[in-house]
Amino acid sequence: MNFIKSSLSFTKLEYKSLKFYPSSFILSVIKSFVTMSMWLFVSLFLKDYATEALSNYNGDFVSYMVIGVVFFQSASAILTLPFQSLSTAFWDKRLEIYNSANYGIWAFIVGRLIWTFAYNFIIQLSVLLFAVFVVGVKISANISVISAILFYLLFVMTSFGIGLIGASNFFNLEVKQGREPVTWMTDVLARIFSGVYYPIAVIPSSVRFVSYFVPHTYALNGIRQIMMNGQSLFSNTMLPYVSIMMVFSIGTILLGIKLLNNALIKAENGNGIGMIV
Amino acid sequence: MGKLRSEFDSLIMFSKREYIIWSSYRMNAWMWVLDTFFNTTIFFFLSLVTKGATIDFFPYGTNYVTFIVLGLSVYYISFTNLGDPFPRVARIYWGGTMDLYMLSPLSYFTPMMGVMYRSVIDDYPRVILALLFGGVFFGASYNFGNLGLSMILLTLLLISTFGIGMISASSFYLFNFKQKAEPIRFIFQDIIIALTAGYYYPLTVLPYPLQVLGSFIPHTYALDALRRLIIPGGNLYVKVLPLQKVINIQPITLDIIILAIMSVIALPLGWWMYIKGIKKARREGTLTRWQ
Amino acid sequence: MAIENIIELENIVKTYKIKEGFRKFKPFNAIDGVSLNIEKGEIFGLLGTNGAGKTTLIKIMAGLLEADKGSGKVLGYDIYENHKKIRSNVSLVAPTADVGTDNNLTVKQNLEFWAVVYNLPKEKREERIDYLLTFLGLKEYENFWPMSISAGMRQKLAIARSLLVQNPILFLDEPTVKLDAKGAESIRKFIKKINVEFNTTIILTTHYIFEAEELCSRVAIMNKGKIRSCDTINNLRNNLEKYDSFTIKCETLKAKTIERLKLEENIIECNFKNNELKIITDKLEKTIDLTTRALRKENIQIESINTTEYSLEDIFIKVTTEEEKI
Amino acid sequence: MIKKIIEIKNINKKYKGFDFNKSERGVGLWIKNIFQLTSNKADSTLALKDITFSISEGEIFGIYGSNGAGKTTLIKILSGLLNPDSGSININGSSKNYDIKNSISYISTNGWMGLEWQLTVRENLILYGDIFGMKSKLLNKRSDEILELIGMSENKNKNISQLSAGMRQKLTIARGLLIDKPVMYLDEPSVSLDVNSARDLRHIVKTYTKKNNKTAIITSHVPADLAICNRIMFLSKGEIIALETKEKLYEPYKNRKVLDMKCLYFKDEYLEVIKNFESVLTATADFSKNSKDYIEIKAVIKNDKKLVTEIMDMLLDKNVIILNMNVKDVSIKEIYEYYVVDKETRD
Repeated sequence: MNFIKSSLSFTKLEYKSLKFYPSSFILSVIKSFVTMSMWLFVSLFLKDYATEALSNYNGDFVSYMVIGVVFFQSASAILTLPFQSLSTAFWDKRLEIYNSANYGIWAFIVGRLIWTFAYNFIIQLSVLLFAVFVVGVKISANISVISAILFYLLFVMTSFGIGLIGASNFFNLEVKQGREPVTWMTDVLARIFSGVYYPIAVIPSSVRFVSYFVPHTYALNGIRQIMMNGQSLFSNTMLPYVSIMMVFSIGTILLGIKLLNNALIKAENGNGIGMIV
Repeated sequence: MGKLRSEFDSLIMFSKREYIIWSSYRMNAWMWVLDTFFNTTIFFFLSLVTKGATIDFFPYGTNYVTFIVLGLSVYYISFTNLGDPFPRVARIYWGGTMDLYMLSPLSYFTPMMGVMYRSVIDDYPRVILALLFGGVFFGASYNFGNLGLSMILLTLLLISTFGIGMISASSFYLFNFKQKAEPIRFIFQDIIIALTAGYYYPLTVLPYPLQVLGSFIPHTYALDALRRLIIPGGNLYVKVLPLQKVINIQPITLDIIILAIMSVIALPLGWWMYIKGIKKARREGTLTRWQ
Repeated sequence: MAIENIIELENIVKTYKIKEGFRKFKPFNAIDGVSLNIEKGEIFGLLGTNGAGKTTLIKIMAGLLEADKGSGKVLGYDIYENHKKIRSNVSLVAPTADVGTDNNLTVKQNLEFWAVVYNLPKEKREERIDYLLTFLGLKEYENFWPMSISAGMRQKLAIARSLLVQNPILFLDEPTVKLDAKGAESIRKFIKKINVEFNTTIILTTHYIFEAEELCSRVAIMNKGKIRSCDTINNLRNNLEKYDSFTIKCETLKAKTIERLKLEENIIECNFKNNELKIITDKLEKTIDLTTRALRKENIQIESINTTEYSLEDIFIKVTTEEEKI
Repeated sequence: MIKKIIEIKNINKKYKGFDFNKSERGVGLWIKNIFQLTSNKADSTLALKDITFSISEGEIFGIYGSNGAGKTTLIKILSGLLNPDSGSININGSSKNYDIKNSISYISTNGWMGLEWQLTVRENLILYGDIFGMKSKLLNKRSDEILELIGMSENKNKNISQLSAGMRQKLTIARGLLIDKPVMYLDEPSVSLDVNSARDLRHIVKTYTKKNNKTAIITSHVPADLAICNRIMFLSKGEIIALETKEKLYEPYKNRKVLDMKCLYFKDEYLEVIKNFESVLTATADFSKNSKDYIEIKAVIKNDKKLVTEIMDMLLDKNVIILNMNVKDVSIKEIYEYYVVDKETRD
């Protein structure tokens, strides 16, 4: 109970800093619009050639691309969150202060998660709506919103879990700044193999197997099933995706919590959470 | 004369320092090699959606990978020259070294160019890497027939982009943008250029208004000319850019002229604004962070 | 020959705009009519509470900040026209200097870097750096990373950097803040040494009073952007009271000794109660000598002599509180 | 019988992969990549060695030591931010990390001091209270009280960025007082404060602890901070070299005094004469004082009145004018140095 309260107070803090720089919000909104439209143009450029490759997405490369990009963007923001939070707090010499309260750091991370989630959800949703209603990107007429959101949540949870695993390296590998291997690798693999920008069918079969180890593959596929083919969460086509994402999300989150906790304890036994000098 | 010499010496020293620092981040060095590789990979795979059907995006030949590789190269260059000055000035300022540089006999620009070496070391080699990866792994093919012309284009691009970069950097003091985001750079790099530079697609895909907007940035012309020259089967005569349609001379010549004009305007303007900015800061006491 | 003033400021005024919410500014007089002359080769102290305007004044003197009103010359250069000349001829160690040293370069590499930036002739660099490293006792640490040497050392490194070029003026903004007693002491030692060795004019700000007392030939006490008083420490003391007074502690004293003392022309007042002989005089040296001798002649055990000296702290508090009263 | 609130037994702590005296790139501070890490595993610094002591409730406990003596490390261990390699901690009747964190408030005053620059003074306090799960009603009431106490209530709606360094530091202290825990640690409380505010701060701490029967632990370089402590611990190179009440600490210098003189017309050869008195242990004269027209003489002497008189007569014969002459006790800095030397001679 107290934990929720304190994490919410961190959420509030994020909100406050937003009020400090209202511009930053606008900028990030514009940015995500730009990114989306950039890829939109790519797909527009290639769509005439891509109909065959996209036959089982009824040939619409544009909506394939847009949906992929939008959801991938929102997920990758969550992915890097935990490490980012630790890093910033560490260099501001705040991390140790937070840690002087029980579960202080966890409250900090969760608080920021809540914020980032809401923040991204709004932005990416508006981007999607823009794409659909203004640009005229085709999506299925009867999307079950519940299923979409539920599935999206699974996706977010998975990303967060991987993020936590990555954050544990802040102490395990002592990566205090720059890019953190795990999350970076996940991001790269997702970009290449999970079919964000193109169906995995086009990937040469010799390397295609990688796709099956990247959660994003299933997530994005599932999302597209929902958005483009109007599948509901409980239909048979969705069953494999849902179950796999279930496993992924729960697995990564549990593992992440475990690892980060151990890392924190390791740090406390070793050189401490904050700076030595 | 001796003055210039000393400025030059310190530039060399800066590059030395930045190199030492850069090389001490071995991990990052690896990461950026991989990064370049992966970037090219993505677009290679993307080019596969055509299932072998040859893309013919007139007048830039038929090799999409080459098309992309050139796009990436220009992207990397502009990322440094245009995107970097502002954050570097910000870094000097927040790092508290600004006052120290100000108290040295150096000119205003030397330190600012000096600290940019980090990203120069970081990004310029990527251009070669991109070309290399493209050629070796992904079947990009280049036509270095008139290398001289391409080099001229490249230099013009470097100058003009850096000019715009300086303009954005000067806003740090001139308009007192002390935060991460800075409108000029943002509008240029993150909106206009990102959309209309056409790193990944020919300008012709865009709706006409955007094409017009695109004709205000150097990238458009550089990319247009470079692609015509380097991509095999590139056509040198057909006009595609809005301006090319208006003014009736050979496209590449036009591109070069425009780039030259942009360089001549942007760079001096940038430097002038930067000096103005520092003068203003001296008056208002926002020159150094240390209070 | 007359001592030349290396810095001359004539009622300098500097007003900042403090942001008061969106597009609302309120003026704040950081420096409010400061006139100041600093002689060549002295160690000059600027004292004041937090936010008294010490740093702003230093910035103006160093040419990093342009004054709004008033005139001034530093090293004979006008602070408005020739600020570039001034800037390249003064050295400065700011509290942020520690940030200025790059943590990715070793101590030596740092100095080498700055040597070039400060445009030291190639052939001189090596020896100069070596000399400074030994001078500040950093020689054995020359290949260390700044992060792995103590804060005191890092401060020394910053000072070393500022000494690379032998500029006539050295500004030190709170040189010993955040150092432990030992570190601070050694820094102070070096400040003196620098002043003697290179005959550099040193201007330092501090709020450790004893520090100013130990180092400075003259101090200016600042408060709310004004210089309250500026003089040698002794004169500051003397200004507090016209007469000096001293007390001598001793067991007993014959009545007639006191009487005899009272007759002395320089002794304004003289009384003896609970083993303390308190004498107020207008000629301290003479009287104190005379009295001690007199007492010793009568073989009186003197336990302690105390000339009431006003410590800088007293002056400081007095000055600032007076300011509040007004 | 006073309750022992802190009991520490044989604590040892090493910093792994970190060495002040090794030319490593700030190892353990920002190790850049995995390759480097392995190379740093080897070396380690001893931070604390076999620390044993206990603090009773309501005490103000001072820790004095030079940089790198292990003060901060000790504080961190006492706050459950760092676990010792060996030894036992017991704070407020528990040795579990969880309970320890619940029974202390850790006030660090370095860097940004963990203040949130986006927030106003008051909001900072509120946030901090929330982190520690205080009830909102209590929190609001208390934060106003505290702001009142440290005299910052008039600028409670200022932003942190508008505060002076001293103010910020006061605020961190306030934050420490806010979450009202039985023990509070003050790490360098008056480091960047000017004379007046430092004095106020000391007063606040003193009265507050007394009134609410809190225990305070102060690490400091500033002797004045330690003056308010009941007991003082001397740390050097991670070891306790002395832990006593102020009086007891002076024990070894009980029969020693410092003779302190300010003289005019003093010549350095006289110093030799002074040194030759048999009950003078050491004597120094400071001729370097360019700020003063008189010369200071310091001498550590055995405690006998005759000696002082003798010296005086000698100087008077030589026409030296003695402006000041005092026989003082020894100051904490000298004491500390004495103990350090003493320790070194012992081993």
